[in-house]
Amino acid sequence: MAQARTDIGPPLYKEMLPPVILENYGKWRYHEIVKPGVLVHVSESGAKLYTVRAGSPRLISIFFIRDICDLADKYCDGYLRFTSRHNVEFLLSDESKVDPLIEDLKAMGVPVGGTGNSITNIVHTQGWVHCHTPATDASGIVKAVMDELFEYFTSMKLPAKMRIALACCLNMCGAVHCSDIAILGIHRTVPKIDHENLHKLCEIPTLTASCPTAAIRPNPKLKSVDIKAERCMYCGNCYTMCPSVQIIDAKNDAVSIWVGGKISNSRIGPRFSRLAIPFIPNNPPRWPEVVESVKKLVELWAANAQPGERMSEWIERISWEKFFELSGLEFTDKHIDDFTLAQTTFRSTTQFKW
Amino acid sequence: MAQARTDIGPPLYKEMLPPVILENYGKWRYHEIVKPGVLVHVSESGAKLYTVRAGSPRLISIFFIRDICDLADKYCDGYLRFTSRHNVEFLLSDESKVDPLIEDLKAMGVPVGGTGNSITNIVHTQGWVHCHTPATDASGIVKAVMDELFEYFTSMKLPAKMRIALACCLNMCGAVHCSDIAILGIHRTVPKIDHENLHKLCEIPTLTASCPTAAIRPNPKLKSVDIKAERCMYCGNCYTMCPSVQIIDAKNDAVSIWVGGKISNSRIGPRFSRLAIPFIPNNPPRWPEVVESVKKLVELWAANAQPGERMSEWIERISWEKFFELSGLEFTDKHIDDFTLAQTTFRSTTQFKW
Amino acid sequence: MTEAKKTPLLDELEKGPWPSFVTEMKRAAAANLSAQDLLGQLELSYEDKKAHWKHGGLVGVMGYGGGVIGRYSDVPEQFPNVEHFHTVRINQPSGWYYNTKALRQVCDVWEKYGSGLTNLHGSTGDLVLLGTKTEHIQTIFNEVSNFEEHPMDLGGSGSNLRTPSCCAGPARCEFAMIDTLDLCHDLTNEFQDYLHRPMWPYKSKIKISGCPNDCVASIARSDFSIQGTWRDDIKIDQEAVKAYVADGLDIEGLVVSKCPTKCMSFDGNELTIDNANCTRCMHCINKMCKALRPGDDRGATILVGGKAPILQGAMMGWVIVPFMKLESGSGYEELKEFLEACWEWWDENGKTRERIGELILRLGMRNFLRGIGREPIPQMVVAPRANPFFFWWPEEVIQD
Amino acid sequence: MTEAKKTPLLDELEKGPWPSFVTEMKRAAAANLSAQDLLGQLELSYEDKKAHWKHGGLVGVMGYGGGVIGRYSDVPEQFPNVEHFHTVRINQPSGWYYNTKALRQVCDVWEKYGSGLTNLHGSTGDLVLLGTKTEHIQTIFNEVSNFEEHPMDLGGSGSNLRTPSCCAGPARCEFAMIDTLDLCHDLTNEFQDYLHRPMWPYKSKIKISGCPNDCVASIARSDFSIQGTWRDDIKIDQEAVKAYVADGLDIEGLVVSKCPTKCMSFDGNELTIDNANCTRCMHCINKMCKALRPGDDRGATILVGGKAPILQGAMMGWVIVPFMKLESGSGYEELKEFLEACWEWWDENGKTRERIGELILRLGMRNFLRGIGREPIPQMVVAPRANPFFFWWPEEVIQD
Ligand code: SRM
Ligand code: SRM
Ligand code: SRM
Ligand code: SRM
Ligand code: SF4
Ligand code: SF4
Ligand code: SF4
Ligand code: SF4
Ligand code: SF4
Ligand code: SF4
Ligand code: SF4
Ligand code: SF4
Repeated sequence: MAQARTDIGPPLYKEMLPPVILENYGKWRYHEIVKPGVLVHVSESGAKLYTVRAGSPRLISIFFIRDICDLADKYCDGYLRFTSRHNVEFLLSDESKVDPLIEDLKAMGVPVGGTGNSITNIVHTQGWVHCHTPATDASGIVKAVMDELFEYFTSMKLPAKMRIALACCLNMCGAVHCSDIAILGIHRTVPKIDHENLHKLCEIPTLTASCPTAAIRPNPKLKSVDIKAERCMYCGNCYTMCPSVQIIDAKNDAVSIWVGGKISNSRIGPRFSRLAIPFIPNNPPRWPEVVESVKKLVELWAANAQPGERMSEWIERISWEKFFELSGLEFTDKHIDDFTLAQTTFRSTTQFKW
Repeated sequence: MAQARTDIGPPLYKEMLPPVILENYGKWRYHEIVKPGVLVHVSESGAKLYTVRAGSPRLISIFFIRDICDLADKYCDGYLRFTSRHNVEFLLSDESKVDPLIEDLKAMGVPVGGTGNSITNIVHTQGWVHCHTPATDASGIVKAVMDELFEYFTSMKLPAKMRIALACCLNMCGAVHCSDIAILGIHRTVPKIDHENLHKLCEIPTLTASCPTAAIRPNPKLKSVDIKAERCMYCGNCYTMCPSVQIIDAKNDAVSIWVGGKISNSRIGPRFSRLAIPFIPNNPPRWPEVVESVKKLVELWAANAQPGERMSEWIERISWEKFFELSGLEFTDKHIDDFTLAQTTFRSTTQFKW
Repeated sequence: MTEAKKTPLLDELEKGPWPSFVTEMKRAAAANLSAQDLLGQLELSYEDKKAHWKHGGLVGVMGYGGGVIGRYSDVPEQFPNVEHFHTVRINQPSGWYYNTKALRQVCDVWEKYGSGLTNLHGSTGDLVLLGTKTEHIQTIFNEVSNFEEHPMDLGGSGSNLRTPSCCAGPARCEFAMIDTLDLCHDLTNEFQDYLHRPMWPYKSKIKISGCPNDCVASIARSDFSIQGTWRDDIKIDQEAVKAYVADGLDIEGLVVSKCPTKCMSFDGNELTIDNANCTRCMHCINKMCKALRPGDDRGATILVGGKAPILQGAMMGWVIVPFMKLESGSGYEELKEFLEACWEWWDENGKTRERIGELILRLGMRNFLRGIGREPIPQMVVAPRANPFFFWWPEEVIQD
Repeated sequence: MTEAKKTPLLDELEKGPWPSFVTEMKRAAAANLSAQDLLGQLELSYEDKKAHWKHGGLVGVMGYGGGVIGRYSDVPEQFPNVEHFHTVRINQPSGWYYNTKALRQVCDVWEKYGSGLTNLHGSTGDLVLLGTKTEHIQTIFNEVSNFEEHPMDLGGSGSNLRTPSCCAGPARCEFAMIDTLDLCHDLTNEFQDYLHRPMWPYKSKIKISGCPNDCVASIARSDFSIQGTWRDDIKIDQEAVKAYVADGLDIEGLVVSKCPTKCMSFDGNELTIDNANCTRCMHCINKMCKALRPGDDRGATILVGGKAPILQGAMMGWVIVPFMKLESGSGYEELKEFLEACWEWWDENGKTRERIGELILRLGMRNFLRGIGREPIPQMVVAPRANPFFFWWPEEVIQD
């Protein structure tokens, strides 16, 4: 077999574009959402490109890929794309093929939607499927939540877009920190140290430096380290650096929920998500408490936001104190920041609502 | 002579209140500004209290105090007060005495004003008169600035209140950090260490701990300390702890100007002042560059703010980038924060004005 | 008297319309040698562009640990009369109200034993007597504390409670929702020991404003900022609203549109306030004080942690107690217990020269709240945390 | 094939309307032993509530330092076929556009040498092949890089440039103000060495959005966020505005009143924009894309420093270059020089595992700007500093 060719880079995108795109590249004039999951982009030339957006579990087999390739061959001259949120997009130049494609997708059990004021796919990570530091699973929660919020994927009845993301540990590979609703796996106990093996596997200076709160100190006697328990907030970064510092604790690992983040610069600028629920137990296979909490938050927002208001915009208008009142969520000392920028979240004004 | 009576506390305020106040204490219904420097408070009972506010240099002799006492005896039954910004307030129950009092004040060279949309007295500190750490003088600059802004003290033609404050070093005894315009003395060079005497006068652990940027390290060989020059931002706190670490440097000590702070909760909440001009040389006796800079800022704001907009509200509406453009002030790397909360001042959005 | 030195630089500061501190110094100098030397030394500072005082120096009165700031000239050969030049802080009466008798008797003492120069007032609020010799300090205190009428005491300095101060309050202001004068007086008397005998990690300040206009800048300048507020509805006198309209007030532009929560509306006739969304910023009341008044359920919001920039950058107080009833003359037990709890926690945990706000940041709000026995509430923050680095108490997790 | 283990817990996740990853795993498991064991091990995780993977493990292909994530089961006795179960990251084409040929040939390779399971796509953007044995890794790479049509290369992992990604761009979106696809492709090719051979303090990511809607979340998820923007006036088609009104769009409520700078107005007939005060947030254009279009002077804003929370809390990128022209096919020299300058400074000064944003915070923006040779401008900040702790360069002060 041939040797690998290195540094050839990714395949050229131009080879991946259907003719209608090549002809109208950079010439799109406007778009419309024809119906949930279906976009039409109209070119300056008058040409039209139809996009059918279909949900995907992201963790897919080659058989699923072949299935959608079959559909793309049948309806789209063999062209399709994926979105930044892991949906599949079929690119059609022939309007009459849109509905038949949707029919075929339905038959396959693949939903169409995720456009406009909907809840689109949940950006997520590996979880128990393929990572070593997760505090929870990824795909399982995502599936359970999307089942429950399904109607919001296939319709566009919400006040605005709703972007949900999940990361299974504080490394936040899903970069969930700017989501309308973020689901985040958290560890809750101080890592356990395997003093015997630590010095064989890990460099102590690197390890002590890895702790954001300087909780780790060398223990020269044991050729190991100690963790000052009251300083540790269980981020797990020490474990990333050193397998002898075990962060996983099945009895305590859990899920937290964050709200009010945003990425786009549209209207108010990007925002970080903020802590709503510090603790929900891991309850596989369907995490009913997580699903319920997310659903309640979605529906509270949907019922109260003004048209066009993202979660963040709604909360900022009514205030966080009203958010906690309306949601009935408990406000705890965990909600009060105590990390490096804490003081910027404290209230330095007498202005607040009762 | 009698021995001191300790812990007797301050004189009772009730003994200091004129009858009209004692009778209407807590019963004031509303007030009006009769004219610049003159307030009338009207009680539920219909009683009226006139206040005449007069400017004071704050650093005053007992002869000045006796002069104003004479006036208070003449017009106010012997009652007067001072304001939180060091003005004198004469408290009158007889409206007909207001103008004669003002005449007498004028004759004494004491201006009346500082009410409503004016520039009132400048809160300030000791400076060269009575402190050991100042980077500039206090009373001298205040006098020069107030001379120049005099018309704004005696009139109410500004868009809103304008509060100016001065502190002669970073200890900020004038608590200038939330002022519309703050004038702040700054050191600009690394303290010089008297290695010979340091160990006699200072405790080294306390000294190293005193540095906000951890620039000070023990030098056990010299029984002294060293300062990492590139970490030192000349706050002078080490000097406060230890006379052998000399911060004063007449060639480089200087003045900086800060804008857009606010205290009251009215409309937008309290705000910190932010750096406008990092450096103006000390130029006694009248600091013409400081005076000029402050005046320009006042007048720029006055010309551009909407009615009712404090400096902060105006700048936040137009944006800081427009403020720098309109003011013509140079934007330097000093304006960009690099202390602990720096990242909260960086721009994490594509939203800005050209 | 010796001939006064020439002061060409300072003379420049006698020009111009604003009253001149140089003139005041000269008035004092004409009668007092130390004032004369102060003038001379200040002229030298104007030449040299630097202060001519040595580093600090401890002086005081018997039984107290503070109240006097020691100051020594670094050019005593040139200005022997300011070789010592200490400042005496006299605790002002609440709200800086005086009768002339009280002021005059201070002037008399100061004429005898001091430079004749003062600050009315210092930034913290004290009546500051500027410049005396070590040997006079006790005498001055003896005399002022023995005034037959209005005897006076020293204010704070050093690592103790600093002289509390308060705004004009109900004596002169219709907005006062707490009796700032009574409260300030009561607290100052209650905590005389803390005020006079430094025993804490560092200074601690209390400032009291009768309403959220915060006319004593308490949020920026004190560890404990107490600001009057209310809980019920703003009272509207619609007739008076109409009178404002008739007088030409642009209610929409200057009042309604500037309401921070947009909870007001004016239909040209009636003014409506959605009180549940009002954050009591005072703006509408300020602008229309004849028509609008705060509600009747009054008390105070207490913010903790305000201070100047060193070490961690300036801080403004943070809401810890959103509302506390503070009835005039009630003894203020709840507030005193609150203050004692805060000081106790701070005293136990604070490092030397660590203000309470800095300690709260170092140990975290959760430890502070536990320490003083208060529950967390959303009003304490503008927003919950954005970082996932939060702690669990041992009892909250499953232990092996 | 051995009999598949029972998976009662996971079976619950085949219920419900959203397509099921468990179903996908089972499809793969039916044909592949390692997929079968993955399913079994995942069921075990669902019982134990924890992952069953060992800590890390380094594996790779010849000549590269990244592109493969090593993964080993901690229960290999039970699930021998996932004893090794490494992930291969394939560099996706710009904008995730594919033809079916390209996708099918990857599937074929993965059928032969892998679990048959994938992520389309990974969070960074790669086409992720989930689970293979150590011995197959090189073979897989050999095969994909030798595809006759659309040969493929590995993506990034480790302390190197990570696979850049970009939004749908001008291929499918009228808002694209830069050619995101061309730019992404060009940069990826330019920096192949950085992508494949870890040599930096830590990872570095680039994401490219055609406009400030930022559909690839670049500001939150990349060290270098490149977002299309414009400098001249928004183009208004007043006829189309009228058509929106006729269609019943509430322009005042949904567009004008939501403009963040209030620089728009609509008199019922004509829409006016005060472009000098527009901050190009895209909102009005988004809502009325038939009537409003960005201006013609187009380029990008570049924000630096975005990243996930560990160590210092999550960061979003900060404006460093407010505007840079990025003409399609131009070679993008200015941008490349900028990136090289940033990386060089970071590489020289960064500690191990310190992202560039963290380094900027540690050394200060002023040192970063000097290091890369850019002038400070107000657009970099939302507000100037509030603390007085600023530095002077030695040449700015008078030396003795
Ligand atoms: C396909 C995709 C880009 C890609 O390269 O894959 C995409 C495509 C479009 N986006 Fe987006 N966005 C896509 C991810 C995003 C993201 C990133 C994310 O969610 O992680 C954002 C930032 C989200 C955020 O702010 O938290 C994003 C924020 C927007 C916005 C601004 C929304 C707002 O806050 O007002 C618009 C404008 C609008 O919809 O009015 C927009 C508009 C659009 C338009 C209308 C652009 C166009 O004319 O083609 C596209 C159809 C939108 C729709 O779904 O209704 N797109 N868009 C991504 C689809 C993800 C999915 O599968 O659902
Ligand atoms: C006398 C004094 C209180 C005292 O105990 O000494 C005082 C007295 C009054 N203040 Fe004040 N304020 C006084 C310092 C302050 C301060 C503190 C400071 O400047 O250091 C503030 C906060 C300033 C800030 O926000 O930076 C302050 C913020 C206000 C405000 C809110 C202004 C705003 O931002 O909109 C009002 C309401 C108004 O004027 O509409 C107010 C209102 C008033 C009223 C109208 C209250 C009343 O009905 O009596 C008084 C006359 C105001 C006037 O001058 O027009 N007072 N006021 C202080 C006079 C200082 C001086 O000599 O000029
Ligand atoms: C006299 C006064 C300034 C004035 O001209 O009014 C003053 C003068 C001094 N202050 Fe102050 N502070 C004065 C009010 C303040 C205020 C304002 C306030 O209280 O409202 C502040 C800011 C608020 C705060 O406390 O944070 C203030 C923050 C400081 C600091 C910084 C404290 C901090 O935590 O950052 C220091 C440094 C120190 O304590 O070592 C300081 C230290 C000093 C010292 C004692 C300098 C020293 O280390 O020897 C100054 C003595 C000067 C002298 O010779 O008289 N002074 N000092 C004020 C006290 C007069 C009075 O009692 O009424
Ligand atoms: C596969 C993927 C998650 C996914 O399911 O999509 C992933 C998986 C891992 N990430 Fe990630 N990261 C992935 C995208 C991200 C992102 C999102 C992004 O790039 O847009 C982030 C946040 C953005 C950022 O870079 O800050 C991210 C932030 C991290 C971090 C924290 C980095 C930091 O500076 O804070 C770590 C920790 C580390 O590097 O040691 C990490 C580490 C890891 C490791 C390598 C854990 C480890 O230490 O071994 C995970 C390997 C799992 C596995 O077995 O495959 N991953 N990681 C994503 C890469 C797929 C791809 O190439 O397309
Ligand atoms: S978020 Fe954490 S647990 Fe999840 S894939 Fe990333 S590193 Fe692994
Ligand atoms: S888990 Fe995080 S906080 Fe705790 S010791 Fe490890 S690195 Fe430090
Ligand atoms: S601000 Fe500094 S120099 Fe001025 S009085 Fe206070 S401590 Fe002294
Ligand atoms: S002046 Fe300030 S920053 Fe410099 S060494 Fe002294 S304490 Fe540290
Ligand atoms: S703080 Fe309020 S109550 Fe006190 S003087 Fe100012 S306006 Fe009046
Ligand atoms: S007090 Fe302030 S928030 Fe309340 S109604 Fe008036 S202006 Fe609005
Ligand atoms: S970022 Fe802008 S250009 Fe790119 S797909 Fe989204 S809306 Fe279109
Ligand atoms: S792009 Fe945004 S800021 Fe500019 S006019 Fe439109 S809505 Fe306003």
